[in-house]
This record gives sequence, structure tokens and C-alpha cells, in this order.
Amino acid sequence: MKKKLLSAVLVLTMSATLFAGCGSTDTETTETTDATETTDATESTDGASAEGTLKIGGIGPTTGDAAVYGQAVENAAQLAVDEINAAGGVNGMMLELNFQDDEADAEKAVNAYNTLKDWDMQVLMGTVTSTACIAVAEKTAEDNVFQLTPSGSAIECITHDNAFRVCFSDPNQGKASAQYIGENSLATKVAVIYDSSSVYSTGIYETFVAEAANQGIEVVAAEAFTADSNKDFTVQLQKAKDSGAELLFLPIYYNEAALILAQAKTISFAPTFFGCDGLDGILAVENFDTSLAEGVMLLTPFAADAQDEATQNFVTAYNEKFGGTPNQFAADAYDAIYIIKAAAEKAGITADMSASDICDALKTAMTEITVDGLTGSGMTWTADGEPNKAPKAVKIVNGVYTAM
Amino acid sequence: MALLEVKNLGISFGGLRAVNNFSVQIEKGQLYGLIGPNGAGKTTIFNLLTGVYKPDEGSVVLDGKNITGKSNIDINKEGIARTFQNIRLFKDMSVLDNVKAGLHNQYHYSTIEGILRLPRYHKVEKEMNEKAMELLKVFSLEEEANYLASNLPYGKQRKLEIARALATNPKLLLLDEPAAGMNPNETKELMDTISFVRKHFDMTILLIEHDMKLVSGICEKLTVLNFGEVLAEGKTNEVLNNKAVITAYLGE
Amino acid sequence: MSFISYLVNGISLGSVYAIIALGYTMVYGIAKMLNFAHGDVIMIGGYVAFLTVSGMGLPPVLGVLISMVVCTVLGVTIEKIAYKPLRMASPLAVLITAIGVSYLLQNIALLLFGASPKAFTSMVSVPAIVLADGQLTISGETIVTIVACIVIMIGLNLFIKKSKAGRAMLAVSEDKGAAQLMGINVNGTIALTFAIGSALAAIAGVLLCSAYPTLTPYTGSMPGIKAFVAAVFGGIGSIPGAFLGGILLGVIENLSKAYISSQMADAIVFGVLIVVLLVRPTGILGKNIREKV
Amino acid sequence: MKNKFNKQTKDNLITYGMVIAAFIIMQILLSMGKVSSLMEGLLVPLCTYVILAVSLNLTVGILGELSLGHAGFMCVGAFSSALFSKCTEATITNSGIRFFFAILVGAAVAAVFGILIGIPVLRLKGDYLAIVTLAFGEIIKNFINVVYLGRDSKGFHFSMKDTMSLNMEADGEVLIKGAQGITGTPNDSNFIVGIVLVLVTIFIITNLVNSRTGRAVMAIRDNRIAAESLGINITKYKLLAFSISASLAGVAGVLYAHNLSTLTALPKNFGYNMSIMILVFVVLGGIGNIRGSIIAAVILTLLPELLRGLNDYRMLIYAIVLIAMMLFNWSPKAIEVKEKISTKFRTSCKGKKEV
Repeated sequence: MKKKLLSAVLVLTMSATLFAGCGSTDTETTETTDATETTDATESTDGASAEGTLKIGGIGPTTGDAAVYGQAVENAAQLAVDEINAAGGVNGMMLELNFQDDEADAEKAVNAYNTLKDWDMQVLMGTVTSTACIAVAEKTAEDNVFQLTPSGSAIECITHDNAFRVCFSDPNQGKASAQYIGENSLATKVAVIYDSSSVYSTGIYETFVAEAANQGIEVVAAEAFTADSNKDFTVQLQKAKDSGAELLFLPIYYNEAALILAQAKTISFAPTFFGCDGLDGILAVENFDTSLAEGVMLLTPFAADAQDEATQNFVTAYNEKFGGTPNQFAADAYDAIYIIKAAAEKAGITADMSASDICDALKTAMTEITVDGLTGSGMTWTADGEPNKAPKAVKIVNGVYTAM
Repeated sequence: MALLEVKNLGISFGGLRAVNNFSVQIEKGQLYGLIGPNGAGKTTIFNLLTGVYKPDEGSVVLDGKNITGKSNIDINKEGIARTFQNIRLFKDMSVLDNVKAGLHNQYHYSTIEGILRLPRYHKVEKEMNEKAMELLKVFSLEEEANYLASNLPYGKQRKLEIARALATNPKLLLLDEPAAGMNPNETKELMDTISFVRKHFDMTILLIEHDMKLVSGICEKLTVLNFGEVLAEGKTNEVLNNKAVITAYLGE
Repeated sequence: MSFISYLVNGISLGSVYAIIALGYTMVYGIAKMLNFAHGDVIMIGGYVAFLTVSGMGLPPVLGVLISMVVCTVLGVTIEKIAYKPLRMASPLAVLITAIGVSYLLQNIALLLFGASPKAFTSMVSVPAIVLADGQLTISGETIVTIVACIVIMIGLNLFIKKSKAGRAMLAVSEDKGAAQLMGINVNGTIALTFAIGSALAAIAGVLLCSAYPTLTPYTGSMPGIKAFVAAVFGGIGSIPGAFLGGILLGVIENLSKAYISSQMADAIVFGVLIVVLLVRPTGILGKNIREKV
Repeated sequence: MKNKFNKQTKDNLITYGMVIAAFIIMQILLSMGKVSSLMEGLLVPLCTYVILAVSLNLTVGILGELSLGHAGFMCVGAFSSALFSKCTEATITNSGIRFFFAILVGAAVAAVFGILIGIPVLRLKGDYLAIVTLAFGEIIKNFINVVYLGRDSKGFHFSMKDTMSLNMEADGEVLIKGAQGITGTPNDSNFIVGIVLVLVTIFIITNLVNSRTGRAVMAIRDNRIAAESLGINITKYKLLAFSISASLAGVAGVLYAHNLSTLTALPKNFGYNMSIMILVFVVLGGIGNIRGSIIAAVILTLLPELLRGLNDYRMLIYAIVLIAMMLFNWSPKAIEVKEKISTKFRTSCKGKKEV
């Protein structure tokens, strides 16, 4: 025992000295990060003009079980940055993106934010998930750094005036869904299956139920699952079926929704399925049997097979560069970069401005711009940070989205 | 009145009668031997006396107090301490701390006093150290006080176990094969130590032993056990010459 | 009627836990270590089957076989590199290393296969049984999983009791040192245990993904933990215990979702586990070993 | 005897010295502005993880029981203290005093949970005990995810369903919002408080170990039956050690909760993953070795951050480094090699093996 302890201490002290070295020369570590990131972006900075570069930081989960969202955001944002740089940049400035992993965890997100600060980030595009976003929003407000989250949908993500978002807020989606169902008389008896361990899902669920009452919709079953048991939904489906629901509302991500659709088929439960933006991407799941999703309706600002040119170009470019079809997170991130571009042009940002000055300028510019993006045309923002755009309701017919 | 009075003790393990109708009387200050072939139930009797097992029937009275069926923790508090056949030291603790663990119920201060290092902690710890060293000296272990218990040679581990048992300030000390695995020299030394302990602490001792030499050398009275039952009992030399005993040990 | 349907669904969920738990309990029983990476070997098994069948268009049986071979090689390699050097160290050290291996496999899969979920095409071609006018459906996957569980259980039991290698495993599980003295190749036996355990993981992976057809680098981790719970529930080290534990866990999970609260199902499952362990401290079918004094 | 006393004291002094030295160096660097934002942001989390590792070492190293539910106690401490701070934010305006009480609340609530959970759990042994602690940790996490608590002019409202069923007045404020947890906890944690709490934790645990209570606990760990035969009350001391460990984990939770503006009970931060992570610190640092736990916690918390330059390969390298460190630290062969090297270095030192 003693020997073990001794050697353990020995080794650890050795490595500790190693780390003490790193700790005291922290600039060194940031430099390495810096270097690798710049190589990443060499392509884009080659043609850097005298106006310099605008450093955009990105945060999202690129590892862990939310990695699919973070990676989509990272890829799409990089795509947008490269496009903008190739087209001459923003006010002549080149853009540079440094994307940091947060594992969808609040604490790691703050670490990622601090890493970006050390890199002298001027604008933040992130974070991808709500919990992490709330934690980071507190820090950006403290430091007065402009923050635009592509997909942080909880209300608290943008409580401070320096934060804006691209996506709809959770309550907004819940309310819009209930209104849509009510106004189009899709059903009077509705069942909900939601993820009670997810901020996103519970957020939508709550406002949906509240608004449903106003719309004369009866919520006949509200069944939950958690991240720890998200494989078997037969019980929830059976209860929804037994309750006589005509419509099943799924404020969840497509990963679980794919399973729910498959299991609903096994128990021959065929209501109208209705989802939110989290459901988008279901058709792009590799090898997915799209017939399962036939007739599914969802409120989403983005549809990968929309026929407009912008979407088509984006989808092709994304597929060429990273493989696969981009989901709504990717679209939000792509838009986010263009929104930053629009606001920066409006505010006349220059690369030598400090993050805080940029923030003040962008805050005002955000309320003055109108952006046509993939996730909405004519998007505008109010000072509270919420986007003003119309949700599109789509229905899956023959394996493709069709506008309703 | 005898210090220990055991009457008709018995226990079964799932149909197997391990100990049957076992009685013994041990006077204060006596050195009493419990012998018998392997599997005769000697250690089971120790376990019954110390509360590791609860007897199915019979009674154990220590110093006039009925302690039958009490837990081993309480029985120790009543005054029976023991050693184990397969040594059970606190291996990752120092020799000194092993003895101090034995002193646990003799010296008191609260956990809070210990954490905050209040004056009473220092005072009591000092007393404990002195007492523990005194015990270690009896067994010539004072040099090794700071060794890890597991680093002691075998013979010394046996001694430490006795020292630790004595630290609980018992009325009766049970030694389970104290000479097991020792060479003749070590056994001789151990015999001397046991005699010394008995005199020095005025201790009553019950010991299980295989080594006839040790038994005949120091025990005054013996009980011979075979198949869980008493085969013979009485003065040491009488019992050892008993024909039934010789048969049981040597076979016919 | 709905009760029976909940029950049946619970059994099908439980059968998936059971088949994972079998691998867990076997490795635990013989190597005396909690192989936390087992769930991730399952995930790798799923990906291999996915790539060979959906990607390369091979017949499912061949895909499963390839997956078993890959997992076996993987399991033995992990054992050799990460666990064997720690054979004599504290069991806790091995546990932590297994966790390291689990992270490693997840991140390798993340890099190789990406984070996007893959829809797994069921490799089971057995039709579902429909009873009571469609009120009750027992899916083909469930039938195959349960049959596979029982076959594996009987097979393992026979193998351990009848074959020489199996008896060597038993000896190693009782006492490594003594087994070594008896001329048993301890390292070889443990490697064989891992080989079998990993091959089982491949089958479990295919069945897990067939029953719940999405595949991500993290697919294996939660079912892995649940299966571990199931194995403990039934008495870890006991092969029938793993089966029983798995089925019970699935049934309890689904019934509590159905009748108590779908939000609190996890808590209820774990609560039942605690109660069972307090009543039977070594699980339902675990041996209760009395410490000799 | 004297020698021993000195050695223990010396050992503890090295540990304290190490922590204080790290603190002073950091403070100097901070005042010179030489510390990166990343490092500055990591200071409080580092203290949190050090406290967690040291406190778990009490259960695993000193008491000798494998607990996989340590994050559960952290979770309880975090939520109870965050709730306290949110409720009293208006009444206790001095953040220092409020945080002091928050720490007490977190520690006390976690200790109560430690006792409640310890009573059934400590009857079990080995892997079964481990799985039951894991189960309790998961139950706590699951439970907190469904708790809704609100406050309005009429007092507190509680629900396990959703916000609507709280039936609150219009002026009501939702304090705990199910999976969305608690947002807007005052940011009261700072490095100085963190270091003080680390020192207090080390103080409590090292002093406990070298006391009558600590000896009883270690005696139980080394040999339960022998400890019983010495009249040591097994249940009492097991429970005592377990609840102190839980309570200190609660303190770490307080620090965690007041460092971030959002507190949610996700698998990532309060699930078994976190419990296992803390266990990794303890095992890597050496079971029962307080200083080792501290160093391991610091290294393993910094490692993924320092590897950020590797982008996608970050967690992969992290996993490999973890396995390599385990093999290097624990495999008998590696230990032999290290032993040889270390004896070469210390031939002049006394050869006696001491505790």
C-alpha cells in the first residue's frame, strides 16, 4: 500500500510540476490553441486585407451525446465564414471562427468562453444548448461581449441586452404549436410525450399545455421520459393511444422521435404527429425508413429540401464539405454568421475595435437590420433579443417536406 | 463464583451440529486450555462466547452477568477480548495504532474535539500513547511501534494481536491457537509471554491450542472437545493421560 | 388488456437488458471486474453490423458474424492492453481503467462514425405475433432476443460445467492462485472469458439496435448501466440471475411508467433495486457467502 | 513515537503548504494580470473538484467503501444552497454572510441525506454497496428533475408535475423549475472562499484520520470482525464517516452552484458520470492519499482544458492519457520500475519502512 501511495505521489508530483509549468505560462497554452485555430482558418485568412480580421468565437457540444447539434453548428458556421471571406469579407474584414467544445455542460461552456476570451474573441456565436447558454450569457453580460445564440431556446438565454438569438424561444414554439393546432382544427384531443430531463422539451411542453387550454384543446395524456430511459416508449404510446388522442405532440429531438414513430407503428397507433424544430433532421438520419414519418407535421423555420436557391446552395455546399444533410441547427448557425455580418456592416464595425465597443454597436444595429436567411425571410429583432419571423409549418409527404 | 460459567451451549449450522451441550467453568486468574482435533468446534465455541454467533441454546455468564446472545461489540465491553486463528490485524495501520484502536473504549474524546484538536484531544492522545507503548513494551514491540502491522514478522503479529486484545482491558482473554505457525523458539518465547501477561495483568485466559507442549507447559486445566462435545475435562496432566483423549488424538 | 400489453413490452425491454447483462455478469463472475466498457463494445458491435449490412449490403447473418469477430478481437485486445497489467492491482484501479476504455471507445466511434444518429435496419426477419385483434403485439425482435437469451444462457451453463475450458473458468473464478498451481493458464482463461463476453456483446449490440433502431456513439452507455443494474439485481456472477434481473428490470420500468409516473420511472426502478438488495444483499439469485471467523 | 508524530504532521503540512503555495502563486499572477481567463475561470471549479475528491477519499480510502453516488450529495448541497440564496437574496444583502449561511445549509442538508442514505446502504458490502449508492445518486437526480417550487405572497407552492400546477398568484416567482432547475443563483463563489473551503476540508479529514474516530473507522476498514471484537461500534463510525463525506460533497455543491448562473441536474454534472469522475480522481491519486487526490483532481480537471488545441481529438487523447496514467500508477510492473528508480535516488535515506 505504502509503496503504491509513494509512487502515486511521485508520479503525480512529477506531472504536477509539468502542469505548474503550463499554469504559470498560460499564454503558451493559449498560443497553441491560437496556432491550431489559425491553421484551420488559413484558407480564409489568406486574402486578409489591411482591414484585419474579426474574431468570432463559437461554443457548442462537439463531443458527448449532444455532439450532433454542436458539430452541425460548427460546420455550418465555418461554411458561412468561408463563403463570406471568399466574397470579400465584412467591410473588408476577414472573419475568423474559433469553435470550442462545451460537452453541453454549463461549467465546460464557461471554460470554453474563457478560452475564447484568451484568444481575443470579439463576437460570440453560441452556445448551442440552453443550459450552457444561460451560464455563458451571464459572463458575456459581465464582460459586455455581443452574443448571438443560434439555438439556445430557453427564455433565460437572452435575458441580458447583449444577447440575441436566431431560433424561436421555447415558450414561443409551444404557444405557436398550440395555436396552429387550434386554429387549423387539427385535433381536440391531444397527447404529449416529452423529455422531462430536458430544458428544451419541458420548456415547450409547459407553454403548449397553457396555450392549449385557450385554444380549446384537451390534453388527454402527458407522458414523460428521461435521458436515462429514452429507448422504450411503448408505455407512453400505449397510454396516449388508450386516451383516445387524435394528435400526438412531440416537443423533442428527432433522435427519440425516430424511435417513437417506429414503436407507434408496432402498436398500430396512428394519430397525427406534430413536432417542433427539434424534429427537423429526422429525414436526414442515415438509413431512416422515411415512410415512418409520413404525415408528420412540424413547425420549423428550416427545411433542408426547400426549393429556394439559398437553401439548395447551402445544402449542397454542406454536403460537399462535411457530408450529410444539414439540420435546423446548422441552418441557424449559418444564418447566425450572416446576421453578424449584416449587423457588423450596419454598425460599421472595424477589426481594431474592442469586444465591448463592438457589443455596444451591434446591440443597436441588431434592432435595425432585416435579414433574409435560411430560417426565415425578413427576420428582425427587438431589443429583448427575440427574433421576429414566421414559423413555417411543414408536413412530410412522400418522404419530403411540403409546405402546409 | 467462577469468572466464566458456560452452561449447555449448543449451535447448529443448517442441520450440522457444530457444538453440543458445552459447559465450562473458569475461575478468576486461571489459565484454561481448550483442545481437540481439527473441526472439533473449538473456534465455534470462541465465536459463541464472543457473540460472533448467537447460541441456539445454553447460557454464558461472565462475572455474574448473563451475556448470552449479546453482540460481539457489547460482549467486548462486558470484558471478553480475543485473538483470531487467522490473524486479523489492522494491516494498513501502524503497530501503535492497532493497540490504540484497542484502547478505543478506554479513552474518550468526541469527534469534534478530535477534528478541532481541542486541549482534551492532546491530553487524551498523550495518555493513549503512553498506555499503548506500555503494552507494546510487554511484548517487546516498542521498537516496531511505527511499522505497518502487515510488515511485522509472523510471530510478532501474533503478539501484537494479544497486545491489542489486552488494550480493551478485558476480564477474560481468549487466545485462538496463539502458537500456530511458530517455530519451537518462538513458541517457547510465547509461553513465557503468556505467563507474564497472566501474572502482570492478573488475567484469566482461555486458549485453544494444538501444540501439546504449550498446553501442558502452561495450562492448569483443560477441556477436550471432539465432534462438538466435551470429551474430557480436568487437570492438565490427568486429561492428557485420559485414554479417550489419546484415542481421539492418535486414533486407535 | 393494457396491463398485459405493458407487461409484454416490459419483457421485450427487459430481454434487451438481459442479453447485455449476461455478458456483464460472465466477465464479472470470472475476472471479478466490473467491465464498464461493456456497453461501448456493444455500440461498436452495432456499428460494425450497420456498416456491413446497411453499408456494404452483406446478408444480416454475415454481418452479425463479422461483428462478433470484430468485437471478440476488440475485447481481447482491451483486456490485454488495459486490464491484464492491472491483474494484481486493486479492483478499483481496473474499474477506473475500464471507464477510461469506455471514454476511448465512445470518442473513437465519434471520430470514425460521426455524431449523427444512424437508423439501424432490424436484422431480425421473424414476423411479429399479433394477438387479440391487434390489441397485443409481440415483435419479432422480442421473440428473437428472448430466444437468444435463453440459448446463450443454456449454452454458457453447459460450456462452463461440461467443457474443460469452462471448468478452468470456474476454477479461476474461485481462486486464481490455486488455479495457476493446478496448471490452468489463468491469463488464457481470462482472455477467453473476454472473448466470449465480447462476442455476446456483439449479439447484444445487434439485438439492441434492432429493437431500438437508432445508433449513436453513446447508444451503449445507458443500456450498459441499466444492464449492470440488472446483473446486480439478479445477483452478479449468476447467469440465470442476469436473465431474471434483466427481465424484471424491464417489467418494473414499464409498469412504473404506466401506473405510477413516467417522470419518476428511473427513480422507481432504482428504488426497487435498493429494496431488493436490502432484503437480499447479494441479489435475487446471488450466493450469500458467510464470512468465516 | 516522536518520529511518527512528526512525520504525520510533516505530511499534513506539506499538503497545506502545497495548497497555500498554489493559492499565493495564483494570487500573485492574478494581480500581475498574467493569468489567462480560462485559468481564472477554472479556479473555483478546481476548488470544487478538489473538495469532492478529498471528501470521497474519506469514504473510499479511509472507510474503505466504494461509493458511486457522491455526485448525488453534491447535487443536494447545490440545490438546497442555491434555493436558500435565491430566497434570501432580498433579505440578506451582504453576499459574504449569505454565502456563509448557504454553505452551512448545503453542508447540513447533504449531511442529513448522508445519514438517511447511509443507514440502509452501509449494511451492504462491496459492489452491492457501490450499486446502491449509484442508485441513490440517480434517484436524487431524477427527483430534482421533477420538482417544481414556487413562491408568492401566499408562501411556497410545490408540485411534481409542472409550473402550471403550482397555482401561483400573479406575483409568484418559480424557484425550481423541474428540468430547467434554478436559474439566477447569485454568483457568490470566488477563489478565496474556494481555497478556504479546500483547506477546511483537508483540515477536517486529516484531523479526523489521526484521531480516535479515524482509528475506529480505519480499523473497521481493515478488519470489521476484529474491530467488533474490540468493542468498536461499527454502524456509528461507518455512518459518521459517510455523512461527513456527504456533507463535504454538499459544500462542493454549494461552491459549484454559486459559480454558475444556471443549475440543472443533468446526467453530465450530477449523474453517475460525475460520481465516477470523482472516483477517478481518488483512485488515480492513490486510495487513502489526500494529497494524491488533490493533485489528481487538479490534473484531470485541467487536462481536457489544456487539450483544447487538439480540437476533435481532445477527448480521445484525454481517454488515452487516463488509461496510461492508470497503468503507470497501478500496474505492478510499472510500480517495480518506479521503485527501482526511487531507491536509487534515496539510497542514503533511512531504510526503515514506516507509516
